Amino acid sequence: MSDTVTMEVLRYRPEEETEPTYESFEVPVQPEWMILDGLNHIKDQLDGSLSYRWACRMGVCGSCGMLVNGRPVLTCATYMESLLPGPIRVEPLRGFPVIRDLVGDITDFMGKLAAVKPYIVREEEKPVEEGEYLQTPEELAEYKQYSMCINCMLCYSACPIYRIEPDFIGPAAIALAQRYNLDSRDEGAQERMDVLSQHAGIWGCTLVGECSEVCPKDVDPAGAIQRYKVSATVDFFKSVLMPWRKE
Amino acid sequence: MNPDYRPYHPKWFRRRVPIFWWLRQAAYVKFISRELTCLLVAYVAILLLVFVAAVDRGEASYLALVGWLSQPMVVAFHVAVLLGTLFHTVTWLNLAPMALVVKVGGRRVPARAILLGHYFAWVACTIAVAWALVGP
Amino acid sequence: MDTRVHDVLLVGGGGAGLRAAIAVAETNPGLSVAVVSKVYPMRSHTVSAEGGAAAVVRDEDSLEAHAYDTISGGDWLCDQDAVEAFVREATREMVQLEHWGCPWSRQPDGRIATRPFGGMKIERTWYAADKTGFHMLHALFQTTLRYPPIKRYDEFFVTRLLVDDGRCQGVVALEVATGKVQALLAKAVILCSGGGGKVFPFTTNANIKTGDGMAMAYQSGAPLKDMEFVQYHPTGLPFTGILITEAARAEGGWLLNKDGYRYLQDYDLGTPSPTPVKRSMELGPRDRLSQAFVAESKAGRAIPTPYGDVVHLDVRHLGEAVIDKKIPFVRELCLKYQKLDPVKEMIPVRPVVHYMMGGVATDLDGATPVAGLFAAGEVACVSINGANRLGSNSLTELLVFGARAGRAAARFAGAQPDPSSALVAQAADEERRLHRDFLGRTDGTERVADIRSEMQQAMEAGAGIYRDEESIQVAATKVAALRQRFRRVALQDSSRTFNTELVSALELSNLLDLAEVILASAAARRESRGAHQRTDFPERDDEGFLAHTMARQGEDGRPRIEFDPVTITTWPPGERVYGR
Amino acid sequence: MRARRSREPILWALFGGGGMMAALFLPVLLGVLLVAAPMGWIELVAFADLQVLVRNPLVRLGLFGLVFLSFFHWAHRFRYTLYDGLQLSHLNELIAILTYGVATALSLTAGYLLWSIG
Ligand SMILES: Cc1cc2nc3c(=O)[nH]c(=O)nc-3n(C[C@H](O)[C@H](O)[C@H](O)COP(=O)(O)OP(=O)(O)OC[C@H]3O[C@@H](n4cnc5c(N)ncnc54)[C@H](O)[C@@H]3O)c2cc1C
Ligand code: SF4
Ligand code: F3S
Ligand code: FES
Repeated sequence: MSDTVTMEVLRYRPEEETEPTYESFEVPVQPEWMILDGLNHIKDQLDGSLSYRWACRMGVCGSCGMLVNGRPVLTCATYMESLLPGPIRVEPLRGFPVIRDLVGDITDFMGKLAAVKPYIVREEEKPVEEGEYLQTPEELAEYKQYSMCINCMLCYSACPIYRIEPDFIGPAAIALAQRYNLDSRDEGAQERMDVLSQHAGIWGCTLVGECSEVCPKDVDPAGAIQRYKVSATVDFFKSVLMPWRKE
Repeated sequence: MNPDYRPYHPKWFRRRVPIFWWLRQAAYVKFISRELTCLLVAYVAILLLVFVAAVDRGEASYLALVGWLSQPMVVAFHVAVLLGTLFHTVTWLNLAPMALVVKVGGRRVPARAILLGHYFAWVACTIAVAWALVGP
Repeated sequence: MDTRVHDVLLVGGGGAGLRAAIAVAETNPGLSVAVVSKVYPMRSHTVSAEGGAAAVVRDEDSLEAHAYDTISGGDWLCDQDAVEAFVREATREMVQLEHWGCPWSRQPDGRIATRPFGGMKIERTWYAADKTGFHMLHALFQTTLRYPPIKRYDEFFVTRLLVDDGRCQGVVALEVATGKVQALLAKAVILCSGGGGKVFPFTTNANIKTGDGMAMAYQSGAPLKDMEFVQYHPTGLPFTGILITEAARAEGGWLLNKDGYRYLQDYDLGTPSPTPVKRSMELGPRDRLSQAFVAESKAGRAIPTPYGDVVHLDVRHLGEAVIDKKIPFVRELCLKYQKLDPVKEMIPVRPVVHYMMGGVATDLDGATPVAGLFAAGEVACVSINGANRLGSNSLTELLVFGARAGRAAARFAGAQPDPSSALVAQAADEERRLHRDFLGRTDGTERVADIRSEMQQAMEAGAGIYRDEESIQVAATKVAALRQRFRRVALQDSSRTFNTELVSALELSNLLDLAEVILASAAARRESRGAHQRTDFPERDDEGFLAHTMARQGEDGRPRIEFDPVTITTWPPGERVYGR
Repeated sequence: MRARRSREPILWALFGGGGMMAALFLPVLLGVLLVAAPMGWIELVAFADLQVLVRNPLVRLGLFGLVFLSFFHWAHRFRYTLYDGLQLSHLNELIAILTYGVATALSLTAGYLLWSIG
């Protein structure tokens, strides 16, 4: 095992440069170290001006997603060892404007999350005093997978469609909509349909499938989108063939 | 100094998507090849119509078509097309379970079972058609 | 100076902050609410909480039992009126969260499922597999999107509170992305900025848990209460400090020393039985378990590793099916971060700094002694946690006291005049300070990372699981020296755009304040109680110290400690008995 | 009243149906009729039987279904490939008219042809 590895880190300092550049650092490798530990080593020991986001360092807060050797990963959950002998190239996630160094602007993503109405919608709310809504473990299992998304945006970074068509609402937001649609407590599927059945909604996806490949939490957004396409289509034909059907 | 920078006003850097983005990564190459099989699908559909028309018109026109079909270049091309349609079939059947949620007795049928079902259907169709064309 | 005005301003978008925001919006939809957070809300540390949240739901359970477990768990340092309010409102809050979509784990008939947790007589911990905090935070965050009056300032770092005329009327915040300093004025401010585990080197806490809110409140004249009580969680992974949730023990995991012996039986924590017994053995309280570890380690019965001694947490006998169903995240974390599979191997664990029982002193409505300033969540100390927090009370605390503070702040704000314009001048001063002390200075020599790590080592050595007069004084001297060195800190980054080094420096300054207060409070409490164990005063002393430490910043900038009485309503101090 | 729906569900259903039909039937038809038989690798049924077969109304109907769906499968996929692969999304409408137009024309021709034989 080599003792050090070269990390080529994308730098972008908007005050000084118009284009990003790459800067190389020699970083020691230890068996326990993740890519994030390497970046922290750079920041603490070599160059305090390197900027990137992180918080939990346990793969659950979703802030440390970056492109490592061209692939979107959580840097706190990717061993340096697995990428030896290097060099290891670290860049900000693709698909988001770069604010500085490894930090991307995610305003667009946050807007898209909100657009799908990701909360329980009901015609009538049950008073809290009457206790919980009953939900069997099977009903819970219906949507559980889609509720595991940590908003890390790796899927957006992997999806070429999002980069080509910035209006595309994107994998995680659609999976989140499905998470609520499939929740037995929710009655908001129709409202979400209005957003999702647009071209920029589900129909923009051509099932590249990379979103599910890179998802660190097995949310399978590609599956969520396909399922949504099926139900939107069935719904459509039902309303055409049986217009009297109550909605 | 970056001449475009003004304090407190973001100067985000946007990367352009290269026009040949689909050549940049193995997964994307596979994706674009899969999408392009649609050309083969249309081509084979047209060819089938030509074939049917030829058979309908009589043995002479049928033999003429067979003659064209058995030229080496044409055969080579069609073998390639065949591989392409097989690629279509495999990629299609592999993705099909993703969208399908089948429930039996309240339990979700595992994706593997659905996948196997699809392949089984493919084999069955192939045998049925071949049997009709070749005879027992 | 860019100035914005709101009615109620929240510092922090974790569980407490978001719950409070919704409470404000529901109490008075006419108020404008703003959530200011240094990270996007769903990155807040509530996301990491694993095991569960406590509230009485089972028929055989009672509010009285929940209160008693909490108070005895807290070694009688809890304010009992606060505990009573807490247990009374806990269930309602948890059901409310269920209505907001939190995917609580269920029983086969569709009702809420519960599991036991350390120090509990009856199982009352609600859970969403072992990602409870994650699901709670996301459910809360997504629910806030329903309320148009809630505005967010994401990635805004609050650098100080604006206090004028004895009343808190807003904050100064740095927009991290652009470096712009803004005055955010408000009629009421609620601090929900979480804990400060980063005072210590080895912690389950995220990088962002730097006690900013505690430090800012302290600088503004609010007292910090019971800061000497720092909870060590007995089971963290070595090196990373990643938490292996108590749920692993609640489901039946065993703690074994190097001889494969369930050593807790030697520490008056009951006798081993194959299945978990509540309030016994592995389900004893965290302080006692962590202390038992230290004794085992001293006696040479722990397993040495490059990252310190460990013991083993063994869940293999639970079997793959139970592990995957009840504690899947434990397996995921072990596989990803420790390269081992708990189905087949034992998990190496050691105690790790986890939670701060102390915080900004508040009343039952989250109000601090500074008018207009409220606090809720880990940053606050309403005193339900006493000397040792019971696992799974904290998530519930966020909801109960987040909601209470939100309602109280909404009522308060409704009756206040608009914030005074004098504050803008204060904010301008703050901007100049940031430039003078950090961005613009050229004569610095010290590095943020060095001071931080020296401070953390000093705290571990001086105020760890066991402390005494001498260790505390050594640490205090060191921290004072570091404070001096911090005056000469140099940033390598002078950019305004997303300057994370500037943020770290500001955080470090807050951490240093916290370290000072923790040490001063620990020195003042000359007894052992709960998580505060003094080898020079090994007994609990109700005569002298059945009281809260209150730390206020003196004229000289150093903490002054006073004692405040503990509120006792129903449960007189007794012996803490576990396993019997 | 629900908001105006896009036409996508119809197009997607046609695309999906075509993809499935093509997946199941095209390899065998292509392989047997257009490659193996002309090369003499396998022997087809007698020509007269073949003619009877293609003139059977049910077979013609099935064939029409197959080619019609295949054309729309092509149209849909090709349309997306054009505007994602070549980033021509601003030409969305034009591309849609061209691709589905061609598919419609081909289908009409196929329908006429299959109708008129026999
Ligand atoms: C690993 C782990 C597991 C846990 N498991 C459990 C459990 O099972 N059960 C349980 O009851 N408790 C558990 N806890 C404890 C519990 O999770 C925390 O006490 C609780 O989540 C704290 O929530 P909070 O809302 O007070 O703060 P946080 O969630 O930490 O949020 C703080 C917020 O304040 C913001 N903020 C901080 N400083 C500033 C600033 N200067 N400017 C602007 N914004 C700022 C942050 O951005 C963040 O949004 C666990 C804790 C940890 C570390
Ligand atoms: S779906 Fe997966 S990859 Fe996408 S944001 Fe969620 S967790 Fe990340
Ligand atoms: S990668 Fe993109 S195209 Fe669809 S399947 Fe995933 S969203
Ligand atoms: S730091 Fe939280 S996911 Fe990596």
